Amino acid sequence: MVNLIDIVLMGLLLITAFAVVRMRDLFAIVMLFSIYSLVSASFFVNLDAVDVALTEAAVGAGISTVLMLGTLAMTRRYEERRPRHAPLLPLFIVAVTGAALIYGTLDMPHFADPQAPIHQHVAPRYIEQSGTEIGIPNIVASILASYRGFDTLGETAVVFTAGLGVLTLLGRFGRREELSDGRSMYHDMILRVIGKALVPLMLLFALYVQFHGELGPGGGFQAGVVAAAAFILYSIVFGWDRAQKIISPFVLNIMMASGVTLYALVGVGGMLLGGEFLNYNVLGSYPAGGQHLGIFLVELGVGITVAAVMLSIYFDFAARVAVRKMEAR
Amino acid sequence: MYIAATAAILIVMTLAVIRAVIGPTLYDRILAGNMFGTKTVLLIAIMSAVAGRADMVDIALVYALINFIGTIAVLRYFEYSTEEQEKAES
Amino acid sequence: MISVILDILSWICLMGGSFLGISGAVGLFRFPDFFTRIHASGVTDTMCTVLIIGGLMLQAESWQMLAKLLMILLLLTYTSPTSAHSLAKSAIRGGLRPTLGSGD
Amino acid sequence: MSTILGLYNYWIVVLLMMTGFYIVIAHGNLIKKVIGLNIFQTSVIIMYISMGKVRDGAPPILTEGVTLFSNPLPHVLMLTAIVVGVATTALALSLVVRINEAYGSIEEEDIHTQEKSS
Repeated sequence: MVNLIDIVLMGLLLITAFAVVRMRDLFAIVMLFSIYSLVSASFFVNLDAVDVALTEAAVGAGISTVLMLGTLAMTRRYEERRPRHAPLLPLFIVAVTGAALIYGTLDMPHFADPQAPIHQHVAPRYIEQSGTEIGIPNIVASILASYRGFDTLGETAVVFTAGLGVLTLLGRFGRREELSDGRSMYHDMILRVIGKALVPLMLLFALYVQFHGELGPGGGFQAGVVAAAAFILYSIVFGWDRAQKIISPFVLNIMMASGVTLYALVGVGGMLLGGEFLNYNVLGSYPAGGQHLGIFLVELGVGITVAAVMLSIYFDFAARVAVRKMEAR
Repeated sequence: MYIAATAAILIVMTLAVIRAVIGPTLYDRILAGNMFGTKTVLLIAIMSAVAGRADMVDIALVYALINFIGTIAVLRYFEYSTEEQEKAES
Repeated sequence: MISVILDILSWICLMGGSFLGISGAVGLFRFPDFFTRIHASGVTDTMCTVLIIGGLMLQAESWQMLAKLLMILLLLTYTSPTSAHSLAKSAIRGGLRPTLGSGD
Repeated sequence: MSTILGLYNYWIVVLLMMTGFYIVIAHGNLIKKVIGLNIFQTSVIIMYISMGKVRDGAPPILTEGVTLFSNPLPHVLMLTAIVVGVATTALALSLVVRINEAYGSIEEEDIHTQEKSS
């Protein structure tokens, strides 16, 4: 059954990708891209990557679709020019590179082969020892937050930097009380009722994903994205200006920075208590307890930063759209 | 039993993708995308039932929540840009 | 005894759901214009979800599974008609009109 | 036959990767280029996850009675890659918005002609 689902889903991925090349209506392309990410997430579930699927679910179908749509609302809907000349040169380059890569795959270990080199070295150590060393069931969470904690600190910093970059490029506007994005979907009563019911559910679910991440699929990254998606839904249905009254950009800026700081402080705390940077063993009275506390705090930091950055990016885009509406009016 | 249901859902997904590719209007594509999202939720639910793990259902739950946002956002921003185009034309 | 009845019931639910799903997809694929397509998919989608998730609930091994499946069921029965509704609404507002027959 | 089934995933990955690459080098529209980059990125993620699968393995969450797990390491790497990917996509899209404001176009060719004439 794994193979059947695998083959069909890969075929669907290929169809969507080829269709994206052919199409010139950018809205349709964004729509297809969200289908593409739905397919790839079911593919991840099929191949046991539950944490990755959870992330892709929240990111691909939610946030990145919304951001691309925001960009389209500020630019234009169609790709206006055909490719410059007959695309022979690009086709040639692509064919040659592809042929070389396919030649390279011939030496690769076959799909799902338990003897493949990748399964022989680092991973068995994690699988065997993380239960006793870290003491939480989700191996992915224990590698993410503890074994490779330094790496994750870097990733969180990258997300934070990207948030800052969008903030500098698009900026928020000074007198934001006067701005509103005009006709919101507020007039649609069915949507309003359902939206009002869904937003708290999503926030609750984000908390569940955050704090259940040690036991099942989930963790800071996923929870942050789901929480941001809840506010984005609120903002789409009730209007951007109302959403900003609930969570102001100033608070968002502070949250963005404080998550990364919390993460780094946990590392420094380990140093002060006599361990290495990001060594959680010394945080508690016994090593597994310290690991538990450390992972909890670190995931919390990641969750806060990711949620704030995603929401701040969305607000920046929405503010630009609103300003363009004002100018057009 | 599960295999038959999975195969049925995969067929539905394929038909929905084809509809999303051939269009013709944007609304058809959104409709196909919406249907595809619902079927993804069902597929993941079936996969987790086969594996017998309750924690995999969480992913289906996220989908059920997020898919709605996708559809609403497309409609919202599409209305925006058609408004703008009408203004530019008049 | 009970388990046999549950098995048969969930068989019926899953097969019914699959049938509805496929008929909805065929409708989406074959029907001539947007409004007939949204009719086909909107009508079958919710029932298909109810049947398939219901069939899985009959097979659930733990109460956690049951509760989560129930949540999915509730969410989908709320959201999928809502999005079909707003889709049809904005299609009308966007200037799409149903093609009507010759009227005899 | 076993070669085809065993390498099928990687071949599709190569095709997807080349599709994304083709979009990036052959199309002039900046938004389409960003989407091409995203397709490329997703194909890399799919490749890593395919490599992490172990036959009959379970998701890497310790449960009683399960001993064979899929490799958790690629999952960790790709999980962070997805979130970082969306952050960088947002940055690229905001650059596109600013380019559109400065040049009034998101087609590469128009931007080049404007650059030359000024």
